[in-house]
Amino acid sequence: MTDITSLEAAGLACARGGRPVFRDLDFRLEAGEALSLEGPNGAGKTSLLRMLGSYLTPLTGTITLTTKAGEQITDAEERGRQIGWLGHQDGVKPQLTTSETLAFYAGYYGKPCDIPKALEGVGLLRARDLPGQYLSAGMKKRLALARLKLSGRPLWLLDEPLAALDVNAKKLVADMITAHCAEGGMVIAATHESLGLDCRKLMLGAL
Amino acid sequence: MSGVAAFFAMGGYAAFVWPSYGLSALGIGAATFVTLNSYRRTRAALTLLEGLKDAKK
Amino acid sequence: MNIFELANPKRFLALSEKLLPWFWAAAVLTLASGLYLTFFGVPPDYQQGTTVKIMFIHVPAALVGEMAYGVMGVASLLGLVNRHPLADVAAKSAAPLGALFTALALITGSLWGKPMWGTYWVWDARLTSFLILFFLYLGYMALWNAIEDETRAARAAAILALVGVVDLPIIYFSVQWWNTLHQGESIFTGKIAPVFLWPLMLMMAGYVFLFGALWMVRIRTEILARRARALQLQGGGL
Amino acid sequence: MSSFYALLARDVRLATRAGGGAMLALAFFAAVAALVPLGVGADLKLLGRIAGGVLWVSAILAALLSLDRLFQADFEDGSLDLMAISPIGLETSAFAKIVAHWLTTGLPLTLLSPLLALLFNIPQPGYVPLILSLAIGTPAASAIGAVGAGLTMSVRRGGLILPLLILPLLAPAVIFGAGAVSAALDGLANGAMWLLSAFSLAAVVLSPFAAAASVRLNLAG
Repeated sequence: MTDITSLEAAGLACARGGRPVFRDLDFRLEAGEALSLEGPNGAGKTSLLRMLGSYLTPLTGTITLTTKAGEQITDAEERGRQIGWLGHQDGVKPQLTTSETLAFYAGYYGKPCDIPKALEGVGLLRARDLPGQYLSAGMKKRLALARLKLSGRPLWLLDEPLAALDVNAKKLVADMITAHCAEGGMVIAATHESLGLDCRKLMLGAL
Repeated sequence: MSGVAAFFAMGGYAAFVWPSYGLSALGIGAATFVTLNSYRRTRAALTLLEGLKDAKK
Repeated sequence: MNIFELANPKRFLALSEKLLPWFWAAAVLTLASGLYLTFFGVPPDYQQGTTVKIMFIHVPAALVGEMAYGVMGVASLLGLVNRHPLADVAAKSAAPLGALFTALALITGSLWGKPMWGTYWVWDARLTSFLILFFLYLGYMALWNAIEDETRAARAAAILALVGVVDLPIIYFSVQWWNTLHQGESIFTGKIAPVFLWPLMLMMAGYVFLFGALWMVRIRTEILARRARALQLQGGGL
Repeated sequence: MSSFYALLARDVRLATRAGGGAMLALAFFAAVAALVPLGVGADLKLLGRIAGGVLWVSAILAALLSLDRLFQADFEDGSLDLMAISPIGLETSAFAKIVAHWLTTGLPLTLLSPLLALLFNIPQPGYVPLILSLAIGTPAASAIGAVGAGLTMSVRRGGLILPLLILPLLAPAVIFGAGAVSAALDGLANGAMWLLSAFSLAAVVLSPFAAAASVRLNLAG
């Protein structure tokens, strides 16, 4: 799973609606490291994540992933395939039950997995046949975490992962991040509150 | 029919030739006026703003 | 640092400053001489009588209507390929003009058809294609103001324009095919008497210069408007 | 390819479940087809002649109804972000969604059309060309419609301007489709069906790229 050894961002700049958000941003992340993006609202945390996620083209600067074989990936679409994305919304369809949603993502990511075990891993086994529309925000986030885990992607990008979560759900997120880093994965999370584990920090909004 | 009247009669098709020229002139005239006018107004607004900006410096 | 100022339009402003007087002069000259020849130099057509005079403003309007869509397509491609904001402005400025000239082509075309066939609207192949072209313009302009964010609207409209440019020849062909199926009357007998050629050429040149001049002025207006907005944004920050 | 079928199956399931667009399109198609004779009058000979055109236009309009939610729903609940980084990428995902949309709207409309053709008393030779032309033509509506859906994805009430963007582009499909039906009725063999197939094939092959591009620009918003 972990064929990405490092992420290198050089000279990144971003502007929204004509106003500069951040510029000349450089940082490097090694396999097994977690990075927490902090800063006031509008500092560009989500914009940076969406740039790393290949959704947003940076105004200037480059983002490079280096594989174990030393190959440099800069193409946005190719980078996208290395990314596990956890956005504000959780990609849960109201009409599909939790196991149907997870089964779809397993098929869609081409990663066959044992659905009940994955649901149990995020504490959703009881709700396996519950349609998405009846899930609470916390349960939807747990389902999204299960989908993130089964995607088997080395670079996790988490946008406000702790929002709408109760205490033990937050602990679940911290455990998952620690486990992912232990397996050589990388995690970058934009968050207002501490992730509950020691990790590097990157302050944005000091423009 | 005097020369002028004959000219305007357009060989009996006046009801079609003149409206088409008239409407074309109207359309092009309006477009030209709107285009030039909005240019003039935008430039005036810009010089005003730039004046404001210099004053602030 | 502002997205719209990044692509420095100063070069275009300087260039258009020099070109505009020539375009206006050329437009006035060619249109004046064309109109003069049309009304005083050209005998009535043996078939259509004096209604042939409408051809001298119908064909140029149709030409510019179609040309403007091509211009929009090229500008959209440039805007998409190298994300050049000036190209987006050029495409956005060309659309209303293209729509206007296409509308004029439709109006003059139907006024020209009335004496021939007694009805204002003849499902003639060319007129039908212009009607569809007019709707393509409406869709393009509607998409522009439906999307608030400027850069996104530009790119969405560019994609629509490109899809339109690819589909347009197919539309023309299918309308032509459809017209032969129903044997619709055709206004244009195809061959234009040589004596008509000169005024027609002059009028076409006149319409093209006119479009060029109006287009450049609209682009300049858009550039200044965006600069004013940028100043207001920064002004707020001071 | 399993990703392709996973997305296709999910979209078909979503469309056929409550709130999906499938039944809506059929009801709309039947309603319009039933309404036209009320407006035009019950002259069966006239109805027979205009049936091809009327059924074709109302089928295309019915297909457009459920198109504006094609990407917007996924955009709003975050699924689109995941599609953009999926193993098969946006282009193939867009193609899967186009096929799913056709299976849940174009195909049912085609199957319903002979029944509605009864209302119009289409002469016997007209039935097969009608079904065939709709079966070949409706994919073009789903394909080019998907481009419109991508373009209007971030627009509130984008469904209002989608038909304006798409209908002019679909003119050739309506011309060749209805043309094929009337050609069969007049006993002409003018290749309308082949022209329709060419147009539809081009639309289905090219649209995923334009749709994916329009989705990508909205994701970067």
